[in-house]
Amino acid sequence: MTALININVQTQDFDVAKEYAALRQNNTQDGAIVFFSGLVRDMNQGQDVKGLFLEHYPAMTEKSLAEIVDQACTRWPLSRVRLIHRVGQLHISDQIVFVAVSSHHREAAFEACHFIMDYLKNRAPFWKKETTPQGDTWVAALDKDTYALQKWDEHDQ
Amino acid sequence: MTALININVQTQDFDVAKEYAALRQNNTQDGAIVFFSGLVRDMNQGQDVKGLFLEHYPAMTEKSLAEIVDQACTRWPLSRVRLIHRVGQLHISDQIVFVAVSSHHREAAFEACHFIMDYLKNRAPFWKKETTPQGDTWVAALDKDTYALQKWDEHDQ
Amino acid sequence: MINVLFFAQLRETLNSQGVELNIDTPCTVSAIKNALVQHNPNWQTHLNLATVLCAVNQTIVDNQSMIQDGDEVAFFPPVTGG
Amino acid sequence: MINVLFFAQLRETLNSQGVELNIDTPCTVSAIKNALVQHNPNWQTHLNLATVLCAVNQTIVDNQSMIQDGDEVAFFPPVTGG
Repeated sequence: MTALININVQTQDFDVAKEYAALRQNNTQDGAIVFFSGLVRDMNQGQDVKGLFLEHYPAMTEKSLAEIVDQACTRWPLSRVRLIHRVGQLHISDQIVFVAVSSHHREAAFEACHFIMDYLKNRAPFWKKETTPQGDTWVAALDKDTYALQKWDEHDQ
Repeated sequence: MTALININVQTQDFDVAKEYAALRQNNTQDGAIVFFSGLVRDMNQGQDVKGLFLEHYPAMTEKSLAEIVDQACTRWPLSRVRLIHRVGQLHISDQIVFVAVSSHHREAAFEACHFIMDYLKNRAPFWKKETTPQGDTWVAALDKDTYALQKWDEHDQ
Repeated sequence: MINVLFFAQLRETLNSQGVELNIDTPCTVSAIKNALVQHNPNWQTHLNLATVLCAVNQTIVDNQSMIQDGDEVAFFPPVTGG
Repeated sequence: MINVLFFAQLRETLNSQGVELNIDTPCTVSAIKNALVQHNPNWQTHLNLATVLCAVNQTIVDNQSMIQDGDEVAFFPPVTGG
Protein backbone atom coordinates (compact mmCIF):
# COMPACT_ATOMS: atom_id res chain seq x y z
CA MET A 1 0.00 0.00 0.00
CA THR A 2 1.30 3.46 -0.87
CA ALA A 3 0.29 6.03 1.70
CA LEU A 4 -0.70 9.58 0.82
CA ILE A 5 1.81 11.68 2.76
CA ASN A 6 1.63 15.40 3.36
CA ILE A 7 4.22 17.20 5.51
CA ASN A 8 4.55 20.91 6.25
CA VAL A 9 6.86 23.03 8.38
CA GLN A 10 5.32 26.46 8.74
CA THR A 11 5.04 29.56 10.92
CA GLN A 12 1.26 29.88 10.53
CA ASP A 13 -1.31 28.06 12.63
CA PHE A 14 -3.25 25.05 11.31
CA ASP A 15 -6.92 24.08 11.36
CA VAL A 16 -7.50 20.63 12.82
CA ALA A 17 -11.07 20.48 11.48
CA LYS A 18 -9.83 21.10 7.92
CA GLU A 19 -7.09 18.49 8.30
CA TYR A 20 -9.51 15.91 9.71
CA ALA A 21 -11.95 16.56 6.86
CA ALA A 22 -9.14 16.04 4.33
CA LEU A 23 -8.28 12.66 5.89
CA ARG A 24 -11.91 11.54 5.57
CA GLN A 25 -12.54 12.91 2.07
CA ASN A 26 -13.13 10.20 -0.54
CA ASN A 27 -11.92 7.70 2.01
CA THR A 28 -14.30 4.76 2.36
CA GLN A 29 -11.70 2.10 3.10
CA ASP A 30 -10.34 3.40 6.41
CA GLY A 31 -11.92 2.53 9.75
CA ALA A 32 -9.53 4.40 12.01
CA ILE A 33 -8.08 7.89 12.28
CA VAL A 34 -5.74 8.74 15.16
CA PHE A 35 -4.34 12.18 15.65
CA PHE A 36 -2.00 13.88 18.04
CA SER A 37 -1.96 17.57 18.70
CA GLY A 38 0.85 19.19 20.71
CA LEU A 39 0.19 22.47 22.52
CA VAL A 40 2.29 25.08 24.35
CA ARG A 41 1.87 24.51 28.11
CA ASP A 42 1.98 27.31 30.68
CA MET A 43 4.40 25.27 32.80
CA ASN A 44 7.35 23.16 31.69
CA GLN A 45 10.03 21.41 33.71
CA GLY A 46 8.85 23.33 36.76
CA GLN A 47 9.01 26.82 35.23
CA ASP A 48 6.29 29.31 34.33
CA VAL A 49 6.25 29.71 30.57
CA LYS A 50 4.99 32.84 28.75
CA GLY A 51 5.69 31.59 25.25
CA LEU A 52 8.41 29.99 23.20
CA PHE A 53 10.45 30.36 20.05
CA LEU A 54 10.92 27.32 17.84
CA GLU A 55 14.19 27.29 15.93
CA HIS A 56 14.88 24.66 13.27
CA TYR A 57 17.42 23.64 10.63
CA PRO A 58 15.43 24.45 7.50
CA ALA A 59 17.44 22.37 5.02
CA MET A 60 17.06 19.30 7.20
CA THR A 61 13.65 19.59 8.85
CA GLU A 62 11.27 18.31 6.18
CA LYS A 63 13.77 15.67 5.09
CA SER A 64 14.02 14.23 8.60
CA LEU A 65 10.23 14.30 9.05
CA ALA A 66 9.79 12.52 5.70
CA GLU A 67 12.24 9.81 6.79
CA ILE A 68 10.32 9.25 10.04
CA VAL A 69 6.99 9.01 8.22
CA ASP A 70 8.50 6.64 5.65
CA GLN A 71 9.69 4.38 8.46
CA ALA A 72 6.17 4.34 9.91
CA CYS A 73 4.74 3.46 6.48
CA THR A 74 7.16 0.54 6.24
CA ARG A 75 6.11 -0.83 9.63
CA TRP A 76 2.33 -0.36 9.40
CA PRO A 77 -0.23 -0.41 6.57
CA LEU A 78 -1.19 3.27 6.51
CA SER A 79 -3.44 5.03 4.02
CA ARG A 80 -2.81 8.69 4.79
CA VAL A 81 -0.36 10.58 6.99
CA ARG A 82 -0.54 14.30 7.71
CA LEU A 83 2.19 16.07 9.65
CA ILE A 84 2.44 19.78 10.41
CA HIS A 85 5.10 21.34 12.65
CA ARG A 86 5.19 25.03 13.39
CA VAL A 87 8.33 27.15 13.84
CA GLY A 88 8.92 30.70 15.08
CA GLN A 89 7.23 32.55 17.94
CA LEU A 90 4.42 30.71 19.76
CA HIS A 91 2.24 31.58 22.75
CA ILE A 92 0.51 29.69 25.58
CA SER A 93 -2.06 27.15 24.29
CA ASP A 94 -0.88 27.56 20.69
CA GLN A 95 -0.82 24.46 18.54
CA ILE A 96 2.77 23.31 17.88
CA VAL A 97 2.50 20.02 16.05
CA PHE A 98 -0.14 17.85 14.42
CA VAL A 99 0.24 14.21 13.39
CA ALA A 100 -2.73 12.37 11.90
CA VAL A 101 -2.79 8.85 10.53
CA SER A 102 -5.59 6.94 8.85
CA SER A 103 -5.61 3.19 8.37
CA HIS A 104 -8.00 0.31 7.85
CA HIS A 105 -7.65 -0.71 11.50
CA ARG A 106 -7.09 1.08 14.79
CA GLU A 107 -3.97 -0.76 15.96
CA ALA A 108 -1.88 0.45 13.00
CA ALA A 109 -3.22 4.00 13.31
CA PHE A 110 -2.51 4.23 17.06
CA GLU A 111 0.96 2.75 16.84
CA ALA A 112 2.09 4.69 13.78
CA CYS A 113 0.92 8.04 15.19
CA HIS A 114 2.70 7.34 18.49
CA PHE A 115 5.84 6.13 16.67
CA ILE A 116 6.01 9.28 14.53
CA MET A 117 5.74 11.54 17.59
CA ASP A 118 8.37 9.56 19.53
CA TYR A 119 10.85 9.76 16.65
CA LEU A 120 10.06 13.40 15.90
CA LYS A 121 10.89 14.23 19.54
CA ASN A 122 14.32 12.58 19.20
CA ARG A 123 15.36 13.08 15.58
CA ALA A 124 13.79 16.13 13.96
CA PRO A 125 15.96 19.29 14.19
CA PHE A 126 13.71 21.58 16.24
CA TRP A 127 14.77 23.45 19.38
CA LYS A 128 12.53 25.30 21.81
CA LYS A 129 13.59 28.43 23.65
CA GLU A 130 11.08 29.37 26.33
CA THR A 131 10.25 32.82 27.64
CA THR A 132 10.06 32.67 31.44
CA PRO A 133 10.06 35.27 34.26
CA GLN A 134 13.77 34.37 34.69
CA GLY A 135 14.51 35.15 31.04
CA ASP A 136 14.77 33.08 27.87
CA THR A 137 16.00 29.53 28.37
CA TRP A 138 16.61 26.64 26.02
CA VAL A 139 14.45 23.63 26.80
CA ALA A 140 16.51 20.66 28.00
CA ALA A 141 16.08 17.35 26.20
CA LEU A 142 14.54 14.74 28.50
CA ASP A 143 15.79 11.21 29.09
CA LYS A 144 12.18 9.97 28.99
CA ASP A 145 11.96 11.04 25.34
CA THR A 146 15.00 8.91 24.54
CA TYR A 147 13.61 5.97 26.53
CA ALA A 148 10.33 6.34 24.62
CA LEU A 149 12.09 4.96 21.53
CA GLN A 150 12.88 1.68 23.26
CA LYS A 151 9.32 0.43 22.91
CA TRP A 152 9.77 0.47 19.13
CA ASP A 153 12.97 -1.60 19.28
CA GLU A 154 11.36 -4.24 21.47
CA HIS A 155 8.32 -4.21 19.22
CA ASP A 156 8.10 -7.64 17.59
CA GLN A 157 6.23 -6.47 14.51
CA MET B 1 -5.95 14.89 39.51
CA THR B 2 -9.67 14.69 38.77
CA ALA B 3 -10.36 14.43 35.09
CA LEU B 4 -13.27 16.17 33.37
CA ILE B 5 -15.20 13.29 31.81
CA ASN B 6 -17.98 13.57 29.26
CA ILE B 7 -19.60 10.48 27.73
CA ASN B 8 -22.50 10.25 25.30
CA VAL B 9 -24.29 7.43 23.49
CA GLN B 10 -26.38 8.93 20.72
CA THR B 11 -27.96 8.36 17.32
CA GLN B 12 -26.90 11.75 15.91
CA ASP B 13 -23.54 12.51 14.32
CA PHE B 14 -20.84 14.46 16.16
CA ASP B 15 -18.58 17.36 15.18
CA VAL B 16 -14.90 16.61 15.78
CA ALA B 17 -13.94 20.28 15.41
CA LYS B 18 -16.35 21.27 18.18
CA GLU B 19 -15.12 18.48 20.44
CA TYR B 20 -11.49 19.39 19.82
CA ALA B 21 -12.21 23.05 20.59
CA ALA B 22 -13.89 22.03 23.87
CA LEU B 23 -10.81 20.06 24.91
CA ARG B 24 -8.58 23.10 24.29
CA GLN B 25 -10.87 25.70 25.85
CA ASN B 26 -9.45 27.30 29.02
CA ASN B 27 -6.81 24.60 29.00
CA THR B 28 -3.33 26.02 29.38
CA GLN B 29 -1.83 23.13 31.34
CA ASP B 30 -2.12 20.33 28.76
CA GLY B 31 0.56 19.71 26.15
CA ALA B 32 -1.01 16.73 24.43
CA ILE B 33 -4.36 15.81 22.91
CA VAL B 34 -4.82 12.41 21.29
CA PHE B 35 -8.01 11.40 19.61
CA PHE B 36 -9.35 8.36 17.87
CA SER B 37 -12.18 8.43 15.37
CA GLY B 38 -13.79 5.21 14.13
CA LEU B 39 -15.51 5.18 10.73
CA VAL B 40 -17.76 2.76 8.81
CA ARG B 41 -15.60 0.98 6.21
CA ASP B 42 -16.92 -0.16 2.82
CA MET B 43 -15.31 -3.57 3.33
CA ASN B 44 -15.15 -5.66 6.50
CA GLN B 45 -13.94 -9.20 7.07
CA GLY B 46 -13.82 -9.67 3.28
CA GLN B 47 -17.38 -8.52 2.56
CA ASP B 48 -18.74 -5.48 0.76
CA VAL B 49 -20.60 -3.34 3.27
CA LYS B 50 -23.41 -0.91 2.41
CA GLY B 51 -24.08 0.26 5.94
CA LEU B 52 -24.65 -1.07 9.41
CA PHE B 53 -27.04 -1.01 12.33
CA LEU B 54 -25.61 -0.56 15.81
CA GLU B 55 -27.62 -2.27 18.55
CA HIS B 56 -26.78 -1.70 22.20
CA TYR B 57 -28.00 -2.49 25.72
CA PRO B 58 -29.17 0.96 26.79
CA ALA B 59 -29.24 0.38 30.55
CA MET B 60 -25.64 -0.85 30.48
CA THR B 61 -23.91 1.13 27.76
CA GLU B 62 -23.01 4.39 29.47
CA LYS B 63 -22.25 2.57 32.72
CA SER B 64 -19.71 0.29 31.02
CA LEU B 65 -18.12 3.20 29.15
CA ALA B 66 -17.83 5.18 32.40
CA GLU B 67 -16.11 2.22 34.06
CA ILE B 68 -13.58 1.96 31.23
CA VAL B 69 -12.82 5.69 31.35
CA ASP B 70 -12.49 5.55 35.15
CA GLN B 71 -9.95 2.74 34.80
CA ALA B 72 -7.96 4.86 32.34
CA CYS B 73 -8.05 7.81 34.75
CA THR B 74 -6.67 5.58 37.51
CA ARG B 75 -3.76 4.43 35.36
CA TRP B 76 -2.76 7.72 33.75
CA PRO B 77 -2.85 11.41 34.81
CA LEU B 78 -5.56 12.68 32.45
CA SER B 79 -7.13 16.14 32.41
CA ARG B 80 -10.10 15.64 30.09
CA VAL B 81 -11.73 12.64 28.44
CA ARG B 82 -14.45 12.86 25.81
CA LEU B 83 -16.20 9.75 24.50
CA ILE B 84 -19.06 9.58 22.01
CA HIS B 85 -20.48 6.35 20.58
CA ARG B 86 -23.28 6.34 18.04
CA VAL B 87 -26.06 3.75 17.81
CA GLY B 88 -28.74 3.00 15.20
CA GLN B 89 -28.45 3.09 11.40
CA LEU B 90 -25.10 4.19 9.95
CA HIS B 91 -23.76 4.49 6.40
CA ILE B 92 -20.38 4.13 4.68
CA SER B 93 -17.79 6.64 5.98
CA ASP B 94 -20.05 7.68 8.86
CA GLN B 95 -18.39 8.42 12.17
CA ILE B 96 -19.09 5.67 14.73
CA VAL B 97 -17.00 6.48 17.76
CA PHE B 98 -14.84 9.29 19.09
CA VAL B 99 -12.40 9.10 22.00
CA ALA B 100 -10.31 12.14 22.90
CA VAL B 101 -7.93 12.51 25.81
CA SER B 102 -5.93 15.50 26.95
CA SER B 103 -3.02 15.32 29.35
CA HIS B 104 0.09 17.25 30.34
CA HIS B 105 2.26 14.83 28.36
CA ARG B 106 1.90 12.76 25.21
CA GLU B 107 2.68 9.31 26.61
CA ALA B 108 -0.33 9.35 28.97
CA ALA B 109 -2.62 10.73 26.26
CA PHE B 110 -1.58 8.12 23.67
CA GLU B 111 -1.80 5.18 26.04
CA ALA B 112 -5.08 6.17 27.68
CA CYS B 113 -6.83 6.77 24.34
CA HIS B 114 -5.61 3.42 23.02
CA PHE B 115 -6.58 1.65 26.27
CA ILE B 116 -10.11 3.08 26.19
CA MET B 117 -10.64 1.91 22.59
CA ASP B 118 -9.24 -1.57 23.31
CA TYR B 119 -11.54 -2.04 26.31
CA LEU B 120 -14.54 -0.52 24.55
CA LYS B 121 -14.08 -3.09 21.76
CA ASN B 122 -14.19 -5.95 24.27
CA ARG B 123 -16.48 -4.79 27.08
CA ALA B 124 -19.03 -2.22 25.96
CA PRO B 125 -22.40 -3.74 24.91
CA PHE B 126 -22.58 -2.72 21.25
CA TRP B 127 -23.27 -5.09 18.35
CA LYS B 128 -22.94 -4.32 14.64
CA LYS B 129 -25.20 -5.82 12.01
CA GLU B 130 -23.92 -5.08 8.52
CA THR B 131 -25.91 -4.68 5.34
CA THR B 132 -24.18 -6.60 2.55
CA PRO B 133 -25.20 -7.83 -0.94
CA GLN B 134 -25.71 -11.25 0.72
CA GLY B 135 -28.13 -9.78 3.27
CA ASP B 136 -27.78 -8.52 6.82
CA THR B 137 -25.13 -10.25 8.91
CA TRP B 138 -23.93 -9.84 12.48
CA VAL B 139 -20.27 -8.83 12.68
CA ALA B 140 -18.15 -11.55 14.25
CA ALA B 141 -15.98 -10.62 17.22
CA LEU B 142 -12.29 -10.93 16.37
CA ASP B 143 -9.62 -12.72 18.37
CA LYS B 144 -7.24 -9.86 17.67
CA ASP B 145 -9.50 -7.53 19.68
CA THR B 146 -9.25 -9.88 22.66
CA TYR B 147 -5.47 -10.16 22.24
CA ALA B 148 -5.28 -6.35 22.12
CA LEU B 149 -6.08 -6.31 25.86
CA GLN B 150 -2.98 -8.31 26.69
CA LYS B 151 -0.69 -5.33 26.20
CA TRP B 152 -2.41 -3.63 29.15
CA ASP B 153 -1.89 -6.62 31.45
CA GLU B 154 1.80 -6.83 30.62
CA HIS B 155 2.07 -3.08 31.01
CA ASP B 156 4.32 -2.41 33.98
CA GLN B 157 2.83 0.94 34.88
CA MET C 1 -38.47 -12.77 40.15
CA ILE C 2 -35.58 -12.37 37.70
CA ASN C 3 -35.73 -10.23 34.57
CA VAL C 4 -33.76 -11.96 31.78
CA LEU C 5 -32.76 -10.09 28.58
CA PHE C 6 -31.22 -11.22 25.29
CA PHE C 7 -29.38 -9.02 22.81
CA ALA C 8 -28.22 -9.00 19.19
CA GLN C 9 -27.67 -12.33 17.42
CA LEU C 10 -28.70 -14.27 20.55
CA ARG C 11 -32.01 -12.37 20.68
CA GLU C 12 -32.64 -13.31 17.03
CA THR C 13 -31.58 -16.94 17.40
CA LEU C 14 -33.75 -17.50 20.49
CA ASN C 15 -36.47 -15.37 18.93
CA SER C 16 -36.96 -13.68 22.30
CA GLN C 17 -36.20 -10.27 23.75
CA GLY C 18 -36.24 -11.81 27.19
CA VAL C 19 -38.32 -13.61 29.81
CA GLU C 20 -39.31 -13.26 33.43
CA LEU C 21 -38.24 -16.15 35.58
CA ASN C 22 -39.50 -17.29 38.99
CA ILE C 23 -36.78 -19.30 40.63
CA ASP C 24 -35.32 -19.84 44.06
CA THR C 25 -32.74 -17.15 44.77
CA PRO C 26 -29.90 -16.67 45.41
CA CYS C 27 -28.60 -18.93 42.65
CA THR C 28 -25.74 -18.91 40.14
CA VAL C 29 -25.74 -17.69 36.54
CA SER C 30 -25.37 -21.35 35.53
CA ALA C 31 -28.57 -22.20 37.43
CA ILE C 32 -30.41 -19.46 35.51
CA LYS C 33 -29.19 -20.94 32.22
CA ASN C 34 -30.39 -24.40 33.30
CA ALA C 35 -33.80 -23.02 34.23
CA LEU C 36 -34.07 -21.30 30.83
CA VAL C 37 -33.13 -24.51 29.02
CA GLN C 38 -35.71 -26.49 31.02
CA HIS C 39 -38.41 -24.18 29.67
CA ASN C 40 -36.95 -24.11 26.14
CA PRO C 41 -34.84 -27.22 25.41
CA ASN C 42 -33.82 -25.90 21.97
CA TRP C 43 -32.06 -22.93 23.64
CA GLN C 44 -29.45 -25.22 25.15
CA THR C 45 -26.79 -25.05 22.40
CA HIS C 46 -27.07 -21.30 22.06
CA LEU C 47 -27.03 -20.38 25.76
CA ASN C 48 -24.21 -22.77 26.60
CA LEU C 49 -21.83 -21.42 23.95
CA ALA C 50 -18.56 -20.54 25.67
CA THR C 51 -18.62 -17.15 23.94
CA VAL C 52 -21.97 -16.05 25.41
CA LEU C 53 -21.49 -13.23 27.93
CA CYS C 54 -23.64 -12.52 30.96
CA ALA C 55 -24.20 -9.17 32.68
CA VAL C 56 -25.93 -8.95 36.06
CA ASN C 57 -27.33 -5.51 36.81
CA GLN C 58 -25.37 -4.22 33.81
CA THR C 59 -21.97 -5.55 34.87
CA ILE C 60 -20.30 -8.48 33.10
CA VAL C 61 -19.90 -11.49 35.42
CA ASP C 62 -18.94 -15.17 35.14
CA ASN C 63 -21.09 -18.32 35.40
CA GLN C 64 -20.42 -18.75 39.12
CA SER C 65 -21.73 -15.30 40.09
CA MET C 66 -24.71 -15.19 42.40
CA ILE C 67 -28.08 -13.81 41.35
CA GLN C 68 -30.46 -12.16 43.82
CA ASP C 69 -34.22 -11.75 43.50
CA GLY C 70 -34.98 -8.64 41.41
CA ASP C 71 -31.71 -8.72 39.47
CA GLU C 72 -31.56 -7.93 35.75
CA VAL C 73 -29.68 -10.71 33.97
CA ALA C 74 -28.63 -10.17 30.34
CA PHE C 75 -27.13 -12.70 27.93
CA PHE C 76 -25.44 -11.61 24.71
CA PRO C 77 -22.77 -12.56 22.16
CA PRO C 78 -19.26 -11.04 22.17
CA VAL C 79 -19.51 -7.29 21.67
CA THR C 80 -18.53 -5.65 18.36
CA GLY C 81 -18.76 -1.89 18.89
CA GLY C 82 -16.12 0.74 18.27
CA MET D 1 35.76 23.10 1.34
CA ILE D 2 33.34 22.12 4.11
CA ASN D 3 30.39 24.23 5.20
CA VAL D 4 29.95 23.92 8.98
CA LEU D 5 26.73 25.08 10.72
CA PHE D 6 25.75 25.47 14.38
CA PHE D 7 22.20 25.58 15.78
CA ALA D 8 20.29 26.60 18.89
CA GLN D 9 22.15 26.71 22.21
CA LEU D 10 25.39 25.60 20.56
CA ARG D 11 25.15 28.49 18.07
CA GLU D 12 24.71 30.92 20.98
CA THR D 13 27.47 29.40 23.14
CA LEU D 14 30.00 29.41 20.27
CA ASN D 15 28.66 32.79 19.16
CA SER D 16 28.80 31.55 15.56
CA GLN D 17 26.25 30.54 12.96
CA GLY D 18 28.94 28.50 11.23
CA VAL D 19 32.28 28.57 9.45
CA GLU D 20 33.83 27.43 6.19
CA LEU D 21 36.67 25.00 6.63
CA ASN D 22 39.46 24.04 4.23
CA ILE D 23 40.73 20.62 5.23
CA ASP D 24 41.97 17.48 3.56
CA THR D 25 39.01 15.29 2.66
CA PRO D 26 37.78 12.65 3.10
CA CYS D 27 38.06 12.80 6.87
CA THR D 28 35.92 11.84 9.88
CA VAL D 29 33.46 13.98 11.86
CA SER D 30 35.96 13.77 14.73
CA ALA D 31 38.65 15.26 12.50
CA ILE D 32 36.33 18.17 11.67
CA LYS D 33 35.78 18.78 15.38
CA ASN D 34 39.55 18.76 15.97
CA ALA D 35 40.10 21.24 13.16
CA LEU D 36 37.40 23.54 14.60
CA VAL D 37 38.97 23.36 18.06
CA GLN D 38 42.41 24.15 16.60
CA HIS D 39 41.00 27.40 15.22
CA ASN D 40 39.00 28.14 18.39
CA PRO D 41 40.46 26.43 21.47
CA ASN D 42 37.60 27.66 23.68
CA TRP D 43 35.11 25.63 21.58
CA GLN D 44 36.61 22.34 22.78
CA THR D 45 34.34 21.70 25.80
CA HIS D 46 31.19 22.57 23.88
CA LEU D 47 31.89 20.62 20.69
CA ASN D 48 33.12 17.53 22.52
CA LEU D 49 30.02 17.18 24.72
CA ALA D 50 28.70 13.64 24.31
CA THR D 51 25.21 15.06 23.72
CA VAL D 52 26.18 17.16 20.68
CA LEU D 53 24.69 15.73 17.50
CA CYS D 54 26.15 15.93 14.01
CA ALA D 55 24.28 15.87 10.69
CA VAL D 56 26.12 15.46 7.39
CA ASN D 57 24.11 16.64 4.41
CA GLN D 58 21.05 16.81 6.71
CA THR D 59 21.28 13.28 8.04
CA ILE D 60 22.34 12.50 11.62
CA VAL D 61 25.62 10.53 11.70
CA ASP D 62 28.19 9.44 14.29
CA ASN D 63 31.73 10.68 14.92
CA GLN D 64 33.31 8.03 12.69
CA SER D 65 31.32 9.01 9.58
CA MET D 66 33.36 10.22 6.61
CA ILE D 67 33.07 13.75 5.27
CA GLN D 68 33.63 14.57 1.57
CA ASP D 69 34.61 17.88 0.04
CA GLY D 70 31.52 20.03 -0.40
CA ASP D 71 29.52 18.41 2.41
CA GLU D 72 27.32 20.41 4.76
CA VAL D 73 28.19 19.50 8.36
CA ALA D 74 25.88 20.68 11.17
CA PHE D 75 26.43 20.45 14.92
CA PHE D 76 23.59 20.95 17.38
CA PRO D 77 22.31 20.03 20.86
CA PRO D 78 19.67 17.31 21.45
CA VAL D 79 16.45 18.26 19.67
CA THR D 80 13.40 19.45 21.61
CA GLY D 81 10.59 19.82 19.08
CA GLY D 82 7.13 18.29 19.17
